Amino acid sequence: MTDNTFTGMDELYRDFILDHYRNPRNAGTLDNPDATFEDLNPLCGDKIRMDLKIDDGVVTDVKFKGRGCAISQASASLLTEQIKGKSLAEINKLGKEDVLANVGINISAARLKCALLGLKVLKSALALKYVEEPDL
Amino acid sequence: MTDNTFTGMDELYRDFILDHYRNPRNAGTLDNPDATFEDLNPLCGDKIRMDLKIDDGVVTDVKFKGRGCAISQASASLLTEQIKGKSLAEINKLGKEDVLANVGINISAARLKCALLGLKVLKSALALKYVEEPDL
Amino acid sequence: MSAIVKPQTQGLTQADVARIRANFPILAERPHGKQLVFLDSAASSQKPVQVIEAMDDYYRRYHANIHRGVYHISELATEAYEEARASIARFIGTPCAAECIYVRNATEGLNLVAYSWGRSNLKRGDAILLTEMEHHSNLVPWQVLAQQTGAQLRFVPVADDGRLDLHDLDNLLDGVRLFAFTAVSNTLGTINPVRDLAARARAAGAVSVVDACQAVPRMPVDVTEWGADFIAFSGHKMLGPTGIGILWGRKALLDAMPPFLTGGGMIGVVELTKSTYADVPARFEAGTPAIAEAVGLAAAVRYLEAVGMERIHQYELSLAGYALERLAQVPAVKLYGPPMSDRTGVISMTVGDIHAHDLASILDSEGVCVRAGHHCNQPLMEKLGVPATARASFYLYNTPDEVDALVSAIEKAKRIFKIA
Amino acid sequence: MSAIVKPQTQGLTQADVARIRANFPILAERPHGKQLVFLDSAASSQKPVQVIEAMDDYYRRYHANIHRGVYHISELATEAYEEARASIARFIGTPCAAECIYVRNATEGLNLVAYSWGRSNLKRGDAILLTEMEHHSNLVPWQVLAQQTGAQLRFVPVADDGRLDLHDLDNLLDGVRLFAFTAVSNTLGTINPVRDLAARARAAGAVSVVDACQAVPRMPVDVTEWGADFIAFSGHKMLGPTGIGILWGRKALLDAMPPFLTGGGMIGVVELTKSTYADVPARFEAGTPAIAEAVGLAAAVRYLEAVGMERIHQYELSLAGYALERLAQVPAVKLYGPPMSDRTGVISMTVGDIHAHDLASILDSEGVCVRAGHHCNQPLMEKLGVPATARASFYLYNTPDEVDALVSAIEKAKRIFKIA
Ligand SMILES: Cc1ncc(COP(=O)(O)O)c(C=O)c1O
Ligand SMILES: Cc1ncc(COP(=O)(O)O)c(C=O)c1O
Repeated sequence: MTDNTFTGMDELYRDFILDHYRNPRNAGTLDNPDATFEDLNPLCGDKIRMDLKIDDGVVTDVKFKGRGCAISQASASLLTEQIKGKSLAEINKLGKEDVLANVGINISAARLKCALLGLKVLKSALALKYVEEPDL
Repeated sequence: MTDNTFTGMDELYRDFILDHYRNPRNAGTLDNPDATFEDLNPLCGDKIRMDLKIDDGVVTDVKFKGRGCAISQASASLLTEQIKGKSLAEINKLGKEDVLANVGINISAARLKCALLGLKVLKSALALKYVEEPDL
Repeated sequence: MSAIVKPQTQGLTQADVARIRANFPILAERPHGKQLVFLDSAASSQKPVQVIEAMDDYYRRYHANIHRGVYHISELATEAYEEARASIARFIGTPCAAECIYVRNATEGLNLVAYSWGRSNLKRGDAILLTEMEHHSNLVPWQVLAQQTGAQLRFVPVADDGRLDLHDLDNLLDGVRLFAFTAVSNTLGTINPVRDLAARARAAGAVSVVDACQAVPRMPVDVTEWGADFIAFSGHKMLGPTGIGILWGRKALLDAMPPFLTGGGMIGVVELTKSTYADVPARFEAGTPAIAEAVGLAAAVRYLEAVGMERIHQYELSLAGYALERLAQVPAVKLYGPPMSDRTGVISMTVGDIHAHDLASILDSEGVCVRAGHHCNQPLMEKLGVPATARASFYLYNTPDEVDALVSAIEKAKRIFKIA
Repeated sequence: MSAIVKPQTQGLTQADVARIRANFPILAERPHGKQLVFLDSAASSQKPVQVIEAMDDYYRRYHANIHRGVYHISELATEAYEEARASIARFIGTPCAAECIYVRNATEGLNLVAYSWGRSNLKRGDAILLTEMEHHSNLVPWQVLAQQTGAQLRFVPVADDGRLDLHDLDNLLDGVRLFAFTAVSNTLGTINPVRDLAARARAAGAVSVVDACQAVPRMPVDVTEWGADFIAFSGHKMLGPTGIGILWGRKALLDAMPPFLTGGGMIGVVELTKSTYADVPARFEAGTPAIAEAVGLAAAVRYLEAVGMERIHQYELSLAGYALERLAQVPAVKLYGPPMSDRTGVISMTVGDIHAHDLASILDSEGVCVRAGHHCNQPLMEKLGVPATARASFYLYNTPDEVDALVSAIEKAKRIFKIA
């Protein structure tokens, strides 16, 4: 219950975050995605859907659609840039630290949920695919 | 929330109280009572039933049956002695003070309910009769 | 900065408020090194020492289970629990303490009506009338009731100005058995005409249920004058502790209702396979109740009475009026809800394209606490066409300076988001 | 005075207990000018300063409504509320905090199972098995459920020695969907074989519900080891505040259950006429919860853990053993319940023809607090053939001297009632 994750707001909302919030990369949906998932943070209403094209174990295309705060939307946007062309094995290793590295700052517990929503949706989409096609 | 009603236990459980508890006067029931009522204090389980014969507005006989603590049973017993031969008008005027006068001592809030159970049953029996025969 | 002169506040003087603030320990906190500016009392109010200490004193001196306890501290606890009920009854204008049922919060109170009154009085084809501005707690219990009984749900629409649109009320009330509505919107601040709505429900043969969560803490409420059948409110929004609320109901209705939760303390005679039940209010209070919380809520009521509900209401209105004036002058701020004539000190807003969470985070970095989200009002947000708003709400311990702090923090958020 | 030598207590030393007693402010009270001898912990325990101060601190430093609050103190409150849940989960031996649902008290927890699991799983002809020693809170909810579903109630008998008569259990379990029983009798002190009963319920295809009100406060409880499906207990009996309790349930069962109370905080997506619900545990926690009480209960759990549940259990047993020995030597005292091998520190008695209330009153005049009445066990009292008993119960802050005070006070009562 200490305040060690608090950081200046100017540091949190840097230009590239606002840019990704206002001009999300890979925005939209894909026709016939190989994997897709949508999730909602019911407490705050943030919502993200992610569609993926996967070819030979590599993410060849990704689009996302969502609504919510700058943190949730910008991290999702950053995440889509990061994973394009990556192998599923590499994506599997992505964790909280990578998202924080993308955002470039340590954030408080309440906002962490926002930042991690995109990653959660991504992992759920892939998990669902694995379950349906275990030989993937 | 002060303690001004507390009194010594020897004073509360004097010989005549124990005597009325162990040898209740007017114990039993009446055949064809003119008024009757039974009540229970659900919190402690004390129970009293009272049967009355009423002739020309005067209580000519009374019996009670019950179970419970010495205070509730002795006050009921004392009450039956007090009301025999009394007019309904006189009985109507009986209140908390009269019961306390019978018991001969001021008692705490929790035990007051015990002491007053008999009077409550008596009044209910008469109220019921009044309601059923308003010209009484 | 705007050219608006700080208001001559109504109801409470600066000195009154200074004295009041001294009673609230939390106001000395400095989150992120900034002075705490607590503008989220509509979600839950802060507590004065008088309330904290009343509960402390209870636990330190006379805690024991109530009822059936013959010994001294149990008598004290029982007395305090029932005296608290009498205080609360007096506070809302009923002479009959037995009409006040202790519940955990308003939500439980509304569920109690839905389960106990609803399940035994509604049948397929009956209608339940609600409004489009209900808090989830005064909406979802009726949805479930409708699903389980086959009753139909109807809604009084919310007009563009944030008031109820009552044009068609007589039609809507036709065939309605129960009309549940909020006294004050927790998102828009709209004050609804409770007395009129309750009277029209009655005339239509419907029972009225008032969600008084945002009314009882901030304005004089007299259930006799309102004329409704049930009202529910929460202690934690009116200076009281968490874990306690009140369902008030007309004695005759409560007397006729079957129990909801059952168990110790609400029974008459228990046999292995059947039981009789105690009279109201005990019938609806199963198990060991929230005794310390009742004591705390009574202390809260005494505090509010000592300040005076009418004065609190006036003061809050003057703060809200000042806040609306100042915010209206900040470009990119969009305000929701009706004009001051029909509202209380709850102000919902959006600022440009800043999401409410980002706004609240930046305000927090300045020590300013506002709520961000759907405020348990998802259908209303849908209607307003926004996913979330930021909401500032005022109470007796807030000051005009805190309104200024809110405005400055919003200006900071705009700078960070590069909004003109 | 008897010739019995004061016992070498087990579990806690005299010095331990002296340190513990110093944490309980109420023990310094002097009702009627006498030192308080509190022997009613089975009804509700007293609270250490650690618990009182944890709640104080919450209200003074970080009270705010939880969830959806973006600002600092709301984050602190949310964190404390969920950390409390994790502490309580650890205390009862489950790694899964989401299996612990906050309720007001055990009574509400049992009603939750009866409403949510019961209404959706029982039908006419199904059987519910209970025992003859159940507290009204673990009896009446099942009576109502049986009435509403057409299910049948059956009872495991209580033998003369105060233990369950399990001879016929396999027959009784035939066709049973739910078996609800207490872990420890609050009147007789009997410790029931929970693990065995839960296993036999499972083998018979029944869900098991354990009323753990008298177990969790006074002995090590590990839900994994017990193997039951639901357990309910109250915070106020285990050093915690009033207004909070826990329903623990197996995740898979909870996940499949419909909501009970509905409203804010337990929803997913809400539209005007339908809603989806949040995951467990939020699904079962409608409205603003008892936040301060959760913080207080976690402090209570930390206190109990620091002392050690096994030590508390041993200590209580040694006090109870001493009390039984001394009381057995007082003529006219009649004791109820099983031998020490199967019991805990709850002792029911009658003394000659002194009614339990009179006895408790006289004990009170000596500062000795015991409970008198049916202990929410009317059918059991009927079976024992007494309208009421006096009940003394021991906890970690009691001492052998207090046992002596109890015996002396009983002797005084006998003198007043002129019993040899
Ligand atoms: C065995 C048992 N079950 C249930 C209860 C009910 O507990 P509560 O009143 O806290 O809900 C109690 C305590 O009174 C008890 O001793
Ligand atoms: C209008 C309204 N109704 C109902 C509630 C629910 O209150 P609680 O969460 O205390 O049950 C609230 C507060 O959140 C409210 O503002």
